[in-house]
Amino acid sequence: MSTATAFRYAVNVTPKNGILDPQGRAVEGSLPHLGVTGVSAIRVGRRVELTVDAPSEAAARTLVERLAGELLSNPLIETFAIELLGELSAATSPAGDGVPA
Amino acid sequence: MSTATAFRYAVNVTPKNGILDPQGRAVEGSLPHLGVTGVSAIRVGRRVELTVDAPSEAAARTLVERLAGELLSNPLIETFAIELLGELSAATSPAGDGVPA
Amino acid sequence: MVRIGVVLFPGSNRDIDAVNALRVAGAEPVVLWHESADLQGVDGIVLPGGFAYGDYLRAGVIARFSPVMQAVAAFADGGGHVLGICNGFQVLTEARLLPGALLRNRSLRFVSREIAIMAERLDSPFTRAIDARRPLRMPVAHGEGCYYADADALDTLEAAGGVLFRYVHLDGSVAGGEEDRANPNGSLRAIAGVTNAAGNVAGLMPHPETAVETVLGTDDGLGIVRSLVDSAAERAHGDRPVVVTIGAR
Amino acid sequence: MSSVAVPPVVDEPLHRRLGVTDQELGVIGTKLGRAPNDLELAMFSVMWSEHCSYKSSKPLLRTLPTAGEGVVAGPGENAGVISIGDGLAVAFKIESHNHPSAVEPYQGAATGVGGILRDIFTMGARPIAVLDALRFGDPSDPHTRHLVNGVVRGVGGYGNCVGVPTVGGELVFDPTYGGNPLVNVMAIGLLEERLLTLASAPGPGNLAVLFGSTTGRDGIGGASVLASATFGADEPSKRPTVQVGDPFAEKLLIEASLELIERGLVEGLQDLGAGGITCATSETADRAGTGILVDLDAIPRREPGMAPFEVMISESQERMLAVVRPERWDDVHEVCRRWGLPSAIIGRVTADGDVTIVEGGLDPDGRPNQGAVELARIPAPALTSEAIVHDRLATPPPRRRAAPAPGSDVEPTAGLPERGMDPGAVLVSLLGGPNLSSRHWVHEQYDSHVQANTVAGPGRGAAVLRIKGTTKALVAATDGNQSVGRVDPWLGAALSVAEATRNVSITGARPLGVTNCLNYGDPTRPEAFWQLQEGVRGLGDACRALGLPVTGGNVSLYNESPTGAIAPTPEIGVVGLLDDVATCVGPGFTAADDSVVLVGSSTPGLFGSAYAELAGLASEDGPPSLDLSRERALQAFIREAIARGLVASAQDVSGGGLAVAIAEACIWGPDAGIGAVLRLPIAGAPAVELFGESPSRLIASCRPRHAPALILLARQHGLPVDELGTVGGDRLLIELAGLGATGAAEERGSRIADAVDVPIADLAHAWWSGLARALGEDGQSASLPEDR
Ligand SMILES: Nc1ncnc2c1ncn2[C@@H]1O[C@H](COP(=O)(O)OP(=O)(O)O)[C@@H](O)[C@H]1O
Ligand SMILES: [Mg+2]
Repeated sequence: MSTATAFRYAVNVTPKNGILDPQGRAVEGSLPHLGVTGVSAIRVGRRVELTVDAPSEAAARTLVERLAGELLSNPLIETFAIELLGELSAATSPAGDGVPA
Repeated sequence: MSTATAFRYAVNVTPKNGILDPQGRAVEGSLPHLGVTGVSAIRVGRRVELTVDAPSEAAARTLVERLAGELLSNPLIETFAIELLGELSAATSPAGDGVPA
Repeated sequence: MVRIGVVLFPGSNRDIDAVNALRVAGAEPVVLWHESADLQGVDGIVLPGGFAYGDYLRAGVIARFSPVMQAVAAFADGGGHVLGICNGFQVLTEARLLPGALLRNRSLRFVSREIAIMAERLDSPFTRAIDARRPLRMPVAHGEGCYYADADALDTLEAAGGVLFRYVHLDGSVAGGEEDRANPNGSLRAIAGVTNAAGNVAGLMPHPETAVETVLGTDDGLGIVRSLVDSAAERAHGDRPVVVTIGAR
Repeated sequence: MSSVAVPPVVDEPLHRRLGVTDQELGVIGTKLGRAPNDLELAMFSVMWSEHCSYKSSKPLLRTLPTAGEGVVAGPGENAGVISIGDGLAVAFKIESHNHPSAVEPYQGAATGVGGILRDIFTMGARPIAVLDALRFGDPSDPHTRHLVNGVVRGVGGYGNCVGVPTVGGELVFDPTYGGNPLVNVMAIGLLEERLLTLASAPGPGNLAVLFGSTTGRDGIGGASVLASATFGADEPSKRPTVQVGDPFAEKLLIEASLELIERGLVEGLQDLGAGGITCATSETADRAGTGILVDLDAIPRREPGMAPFEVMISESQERMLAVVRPERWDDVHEVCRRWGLPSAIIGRVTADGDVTIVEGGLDPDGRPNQGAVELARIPAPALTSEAIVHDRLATPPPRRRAAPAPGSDVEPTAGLPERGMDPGAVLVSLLGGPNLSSRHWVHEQYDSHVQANTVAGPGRGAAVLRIKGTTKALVAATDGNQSVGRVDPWLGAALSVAEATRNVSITGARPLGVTNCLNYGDPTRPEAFWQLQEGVRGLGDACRALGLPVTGGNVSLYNESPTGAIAPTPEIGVVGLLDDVATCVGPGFTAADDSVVLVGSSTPGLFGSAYAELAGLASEDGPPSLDLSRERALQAFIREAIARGLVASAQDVSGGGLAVAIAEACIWGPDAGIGAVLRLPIAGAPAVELFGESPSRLIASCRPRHAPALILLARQHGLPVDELGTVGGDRLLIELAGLGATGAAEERGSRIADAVDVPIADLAHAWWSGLARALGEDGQSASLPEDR
């Protein structure tokens, strides 16, 4: 295990520009019902948070990038951005449900 | 319109701790197929990006908070966090479809 | 004739089924448009299945803010009977007219098939015309039907008699958790339908309104639809409900 | 062998980059009397794509029978329409979305459903059912699993949301589809005949109105590039922008369109599919003999900075073109507004017969403003009815093997079940195989009940939908046979028609008409074109023999991947009418002690059967033979028998042969299934008799007192018939008797071969769990997060 640490990331997945975003459109369409004006350009995407055990941030990021591109997003219609949320002192892998430590 | 400006926000909505997150679990379950180890505590949520026309950041944020609490998340099962992405020089509200300017 | 409103959101799609079922149950269906707060003096209300405003974000959330829902909430506050089916149930929980929330099915897949539910009690406005506590067969068809509330809330709900229907096996035993096919969405405590504290608002995920004619395989849902009709009639006109034996099997 | 698309070279002329050949460019010049400009070239390129113009298949399609009782709209319209009495008519059509689904399975399948639904409600019909016919490669391949998952979710995601039940279809795995899956979707609609609306643009001066979603860059070049080019996974440059479907918008579009029609507010209506605005304007104009002047600036866009050609050929989903009298515009606009749909006047119908595109706006009289610029002008027929037609070369493959393949069993039919091998075990593995097992993993993801019409949904034979307010019901099925079509494309097509119609007839319904989707390879290859030619001939021959019109369909060519072309796959959709839904008969046995009757007889050969595949029989011992007059008699017989109340259940013999048909009738019996005790007289090899797939056979059960009448009726129709035994118990027992009975028992001096003897519970378990196991979905599922 040596110096391995854990890093927590968020992967933000959003519909590509130019790709229809029916969710964003529906949310926008509902705003008048809430009496809200002045809100526009709504895009609805996904946010995936995950913890990676790795010897370095660089190694962790490489893995997250792979996951983001292959599993968490659909490159044909979505783009993603990776955000480092923090470094954890020890690797914590709660069982089962993916509840953050 | 006077000094009105536009602010772009992201609202990150995540399942509350302790709430079952079948999506997170499914992602976690698929990692072995990809030969990936050392990734844990996966939570899958939503990310909504939106542009708000308002005279000040404070006014804009108040509105985003209301939307996040009433519309974009369900407080029974989800929590949210608001992120300011940037300030736009002029309000740009493209027609209809929720496409970012 | 009892007039029962069927709320039409732009993405409602089981409105057709609800209208059909109300006719079979001897009521006059009145379609209520989502943009109007005018309930046209109906005696009871059905929120039908479908995808109210596309059901993006979370099922039912956007519908909660529609003009008609403001009126429905007022109607319910006044003691009027409101039954939400599937998407209608989702709308009622989002509107906080019913407790709990409906999460994505644990399987992460849409589930459409025949299941069985059993009424926990036959003394509610939505179950009174059911002939007996027996498994009722009817379809489910939804992607977000996993009933959830935290453990305390569930205990409170149970204690108050708020659990109206549970998923059961054909022998009447209560379904298990997500591994049990009889529980199609992994609902906690196999809860398929609930009612509010006042007992005048109810919701369920399965589709009694699509199960009212034997030609379509089962008429086990008719008792539920007829219960609503009877309750609404009684409240409106002080009618004693006509006792009808339903579902001649 | 397969034509590989030439990668576009930078300095290649535009027309070639758009997929227009030099020869085609010459013809365009002749039609215009000048060289086309770039916008015009783009418009021609989408309209002269195979998908829009049928430039290879048109001469073949003209040979199909299209006339029939009650046909009110046939090929050429958005969907076929057949009158069913009571002032009602049924509209139906099948269409492919193969290539988009290969690229992006969820959206490809979803937009496939959206597209075919629009074809239905464009005609004034409310969509009441969808069927999806799906073909994939090896189910154990992770890529296949990804495709299956995405496609099934896509079909469900769209159909469930719009509120149209998915009531049937197919899911077939065959290595031939490994590089090129097929996603064919059929939709059915019901309309009041008086509301039938055609896709034409009559009346110069009328408004061209676009409503529904705004226009974006989605699917630009989709029609021309995707549907016409050989598809290779490693050509990202040819990947068009993916079209994303919005089923909620479609639902609004359905309601708004039907309201516009119901209130008589439109003169013509056309959905926007491949070719976008170019296709919709030119087709409607051409059908009416008019022209349309398009005001480019008036088209509502989703994105800034779109070039004129992008606007004109965009395939943004969920849009409709209506032709509206000026005085009705306010009402039309109001209906669209109420359903939350943008609408705009984008042009005028003209008398000049041209599709004309101007930038700079129109004046109130519909003439281009001062200073407006004409960007394109093309005679509407040049884009559509007079589009180029190619005379393709058809050549049969060099050697059609009649003899067994070298090294194979000389007489494979004498092979399994081998002596001592348990035919019951063979039956269990057939039933549990990827192609014959229950499809519930698929159709439980589809809402099959919404609208409260579904008498029989997916899972057990043809779908049955009652028609409210009448005693009638519509019955629908799809079928396609690639395994025989691979060696004999005529027979493959004819067998598909026979099976689809038989599936409808065995419910008691009378088939009304046929729609078809022809999935073939690259028509510029003579062998692939020969397959298409033979397939169309088989389709036509079968429909003529059965007295059925072909009312519409779709052609999908270039179904090739780097590993080769798919086996020819004519996908047949049939709709039938049952006068009294109460007489409807299902495929499962209904009661103990009923008699079981086999009608029809088998022909030699196992080629193309599930059994041959399981046993690894490589030889081509001859596909089954098809006698179309026998098929016609069989279907007439069963309809009459059902109408006379003689039949308790009827199941046709198809995939897996007689043993599988009987096993299904048992599994689908009351409660957890019911057994049967049968004795099968056989003349040929046991494997052929039990598992051969020769057509024109069915299994019926009836009350014992009806058996003599049923048997007599079959004889009157000139059909061979045998009483096999009775329903009952919890096992399926099939003893073999007669000349062909050989096997282990023979050694004991008996003429009875080893019998099939299996508990129904074992059959049911194998059938129930097979598909999930094949797809690796029986354990923890490894699905990606999806948004619905
Ligand atoms: N992809 C699918 N979608 C919906 N229903 C399907 C699908 N595949 C198969 N089914 C249903 O499963 C049943 C069996 O299909 P199939 O084996 O092709 O029938 P058959 O042998 O009668 O032609 C039918 O009821 C069919 O409609
Ligand atoms: Mg069949």
